[in-house]
Amino acid sequence: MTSKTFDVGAIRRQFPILSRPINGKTLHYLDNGASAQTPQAVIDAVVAYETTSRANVLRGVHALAEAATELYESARADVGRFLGVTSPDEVIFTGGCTAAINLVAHSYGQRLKAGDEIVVSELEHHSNIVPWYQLAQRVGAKLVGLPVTQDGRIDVGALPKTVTPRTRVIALAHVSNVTGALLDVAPVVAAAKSVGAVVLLDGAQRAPHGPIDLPALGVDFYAFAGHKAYGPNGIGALWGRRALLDDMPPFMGGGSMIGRVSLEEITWAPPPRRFEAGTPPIGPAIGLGAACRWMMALDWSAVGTHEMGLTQRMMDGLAGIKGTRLIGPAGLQGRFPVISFTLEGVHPHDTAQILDSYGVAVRAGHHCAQPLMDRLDLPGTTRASIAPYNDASDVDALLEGVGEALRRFA
Amino acid sequence: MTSKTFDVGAIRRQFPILSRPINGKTLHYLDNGASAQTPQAVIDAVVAYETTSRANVLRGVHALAEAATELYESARADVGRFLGVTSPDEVIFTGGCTAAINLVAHSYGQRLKAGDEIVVSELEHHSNIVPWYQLAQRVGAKLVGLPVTQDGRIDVGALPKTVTPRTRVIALAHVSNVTGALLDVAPVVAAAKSVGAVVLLDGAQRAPHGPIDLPALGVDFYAFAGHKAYGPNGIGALWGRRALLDDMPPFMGGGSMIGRVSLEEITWAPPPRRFEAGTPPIGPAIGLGAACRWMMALDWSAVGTHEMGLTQRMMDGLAGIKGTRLIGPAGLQGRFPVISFTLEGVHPHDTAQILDSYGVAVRAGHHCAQPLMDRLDLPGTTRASIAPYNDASDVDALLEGVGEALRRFA
Amino acid sequence: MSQALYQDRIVALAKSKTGAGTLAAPSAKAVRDNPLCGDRVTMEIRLDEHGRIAELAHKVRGCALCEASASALTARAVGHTTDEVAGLRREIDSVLSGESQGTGDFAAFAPVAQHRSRRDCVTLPFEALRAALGG
Amino acid sequence: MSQALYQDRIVALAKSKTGAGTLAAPSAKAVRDNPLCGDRVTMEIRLDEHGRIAELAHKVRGCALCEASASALTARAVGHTTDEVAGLRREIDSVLSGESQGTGDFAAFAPVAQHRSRRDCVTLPFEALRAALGG
Ligand SMILES: Cc1ncc(COP(=O)(O)O)c(C=O)c1O
Ligand SMILES: Cc1ncc(COP(=O)(O)O)c(C=O)c1O
Repeated sequence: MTSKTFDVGAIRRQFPILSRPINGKTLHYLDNGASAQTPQAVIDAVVAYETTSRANVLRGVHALAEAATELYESARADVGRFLGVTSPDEVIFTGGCTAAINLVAHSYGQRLKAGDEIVVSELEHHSNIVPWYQLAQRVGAKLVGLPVTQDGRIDVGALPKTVTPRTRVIALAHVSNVTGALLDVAPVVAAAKSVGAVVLLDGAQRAPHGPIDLPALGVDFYAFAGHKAYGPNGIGALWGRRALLDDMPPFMGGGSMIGRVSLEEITWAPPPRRFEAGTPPIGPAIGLGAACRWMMALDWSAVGTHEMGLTQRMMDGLAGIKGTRLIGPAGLQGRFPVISFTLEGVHPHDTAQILDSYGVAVRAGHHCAQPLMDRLDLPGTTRASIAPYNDASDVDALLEGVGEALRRFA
Repeated sequence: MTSKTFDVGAIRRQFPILSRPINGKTLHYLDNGASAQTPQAVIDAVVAYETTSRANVLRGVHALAEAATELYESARADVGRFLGVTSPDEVIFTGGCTAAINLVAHSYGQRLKAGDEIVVSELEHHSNIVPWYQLAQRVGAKLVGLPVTQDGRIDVGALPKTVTPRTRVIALAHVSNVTGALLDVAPVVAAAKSVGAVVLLDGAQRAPHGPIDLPALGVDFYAFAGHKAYGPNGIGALWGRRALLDDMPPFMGGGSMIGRVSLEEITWAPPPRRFEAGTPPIGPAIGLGAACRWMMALDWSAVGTHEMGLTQRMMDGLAGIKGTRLIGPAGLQGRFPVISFTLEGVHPHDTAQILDSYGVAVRAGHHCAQPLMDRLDLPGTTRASIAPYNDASDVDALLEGVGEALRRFA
Repeated sequence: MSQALYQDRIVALAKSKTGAGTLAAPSAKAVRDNPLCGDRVTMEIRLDEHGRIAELAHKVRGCALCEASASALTARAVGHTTDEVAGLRREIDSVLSGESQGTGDFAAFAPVAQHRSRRDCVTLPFEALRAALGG
Repeated sequence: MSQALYQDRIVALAKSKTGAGTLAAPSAKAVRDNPLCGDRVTMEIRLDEHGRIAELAHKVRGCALCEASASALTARAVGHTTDEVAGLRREIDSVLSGESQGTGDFAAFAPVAQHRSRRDCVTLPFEALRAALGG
């Protein structure tokens, strides 16, 4: 599994967990969509902060506080570069992707009024449904679902009849965490522009597959999670268009996000600080910066070829086993390496449990996408999700386990 | 600086940062109130998770997901033990102390109505003011300030005239981050009970000084931050009384906190999951669990003697330098080792900057407590805050720097 | 580990589908979901004049552990009172926590004690039955 | 490092309090806060008929760097137009970013380039003056 510019062995050696037997078995980690593994470079960046520069940021003048602030702000710049944006001040550190979406729903959401409409799709992760549902309940707005095609894509053809003059926000997954389908963003942005709505993309499943060119996408908000993009837990990032952020009220209140505080009146700091209440997740942010640098150092055209080659191998292998059914796009076009499937007569949890006995880690169930399961009338799926460090042996172990699950249960 | 059961050298050796020169100088870290340093045991716990058990929690059946879930839930149990509570399900992991207080203000806060009153004190950290101010604005409630005495204590004597039948929440610092004063909790709880209000304690500055007996305090909510209690950044904990949590609506929306999700109707999971939307800060939570275990292993009566001995040494030393003024309680009674002072004719930032040149890290400014600065009519203070690993050389270096600052500027 | 988890007894219990179906005239019915995995158990019961479970039927949308549990529970619950069913719940809890080996078919679930995340799969039918009994 | 930061020139500038006070008849006034540290600068100016700063007075509640900056700015701003004051701002910014050494008293601030957290202390009086000039 070596190509000219891509050496999977060299990548694997950077991830300490991959060389350890788990329960005595070689680990075949195909649960990257839930949480990716983290390279030594990220661990080192966080440990270096903890052991040489640990201090609170922004408010201190001593040497450690200066060093911590530099590291924290340069992590912000790294995330900005990863997203292709020029102004790091448009990057807000949050506790995760979920927290980032909640921030927009609470803050930008204060503009919404009764009767306004919020468009999500039927394939969204709960993190991109529940905050909007809660907002709709708070202000009396309406949550509208953009349909999903039979092969698990957001049906952008339905935009004209879904988006109305009352639409204020369109919030969609850039890449589906169940089917791997990539959103066709341009028609979404066009539809939003035509009615003056803003577009938020949930990039949780897109970010782990390389740098993003946000200016080219033309969206208004972009959210992603650190732990799915080879960074630590407890960190995510929200990018927002400057002009929007400037006008938005804060979400959480606390230290650092204020101008002046008295019990009678409080004024707010400018973005990004306005949205980072309290001590931020400094170590995790530094780790996310290191993860972005790690990703930016890869040759993503080679990585993409590698990841999609494994995807093809898995899809072909599954197609060759009677009783399997692929959920999601059939080919490699417009999709990322997230592969959902079902086995006839075998519950997804049982599949995952059998795979575990082969050292294969996958996810099974509704993947926090119950509306999609309802739409496709499935109790759940088994999902394999691929990262740069996966190799053919991971795919083959999965195929072997799938065969055994069918033999045992079906 | 060794006592029978307490060996500061042994403690110091557990903190890697303390043995490294910072900018070529020995580090005298007295900025613990802003962020404490972290022992090797905490770093090791997080690195072990990252390199042997990293996976998403709660939703997976594979070996790593099981291991991660065990670690995460046992961290919750550790935090519960640290707080003296028997049910870990009452412990909610949050992004920090600020996030914990915001959670209560948003979730419990939904019960409040126009005209209701929220009592905070004049010495609160902004994190325990701004969320309540925002809540008051949302629902038309009133923010009421409990006064502060000249020596920097919350004036519990003023409770009878501050707490009224409209009071719904009393939110106070357990220990002041500016003056170190310990709150006399019993009269607060009694006053709250008499009108059916709930009491939230902001324990950010109390938690770093050892285990807490929440049942004895009788409060309803307790919040603290991981990074100030020798744990990682990006984590905090909220404890809430079970009966209250059961009735509270969620704060943020996302994965794991739901029952069933459709675009038309969403139901919620029971606590604590209802309040932990999305992937939680798993690694940081595991680190906080380790920090709580680390604290629980110390002999806190010996640590307290040590910390307060250093406090006395610093107060005596400052009293011996002309031009210094102590802000806060004069003695050691009812206080923790947080010492604020001013130097005549020297701005606190200049003091802190000069101290930095002696390797002494302190904080200067308003300490996110602007209402207290206004109340005491100060532009800010210089604050030294002590942890178990501090020793007499730290205090003496500070005193030397204070002398130099006065010589240079006054 | 999973091979041990899915002993032949579990697979056989799941495939037996003891009690699967619906009742013509149930006296009570309850549905219980496991939100983490999306599993769902529907439990219908008919009580006799002494308050004993005369008939029981379940519909399981769930994994083999959940199906096996529903089968095992059916076999043991029919003919029993609410109190006796509570005793069955205590027995399965002690099996799942590793405190006891369990009697009869319940013994098949002993390996689940090693898989914390799967315990709820086994208890879901018990939850649904308790709810149907008005607990 | 801090010894270098607080060169004698900085301390002398701060102590000089050039321009400290208030004006009898200001044509404009502005207050600017640094929310991170709580520093506050109040700037009063009187413009002459050509739009030049005829008189300038400031009140600084801040650190030595802020006081020194207010003194240095007063000395250089009086007699100048809004455009010329903008030029002073560009000069101090280039000193604080380490790109230039600065001329006159501004050179005293060169060591601040090594202390990112203190840069706002120096620019606060500039912000207040810009605000007073209607920027
Ligand atoms: C008393 C007090 N409350 C709340 C906080 C906020 O904690 P954090 O910033 O970690 O959320 C702090 C520390 O900054 C504090 O000292
Ligand atoms: C598409 C998608 N959106 C949002 C999320 C939420 O991310 P997090 O749980 O890290 O906040 C996830 C992952 O769980 C996801 O896959």
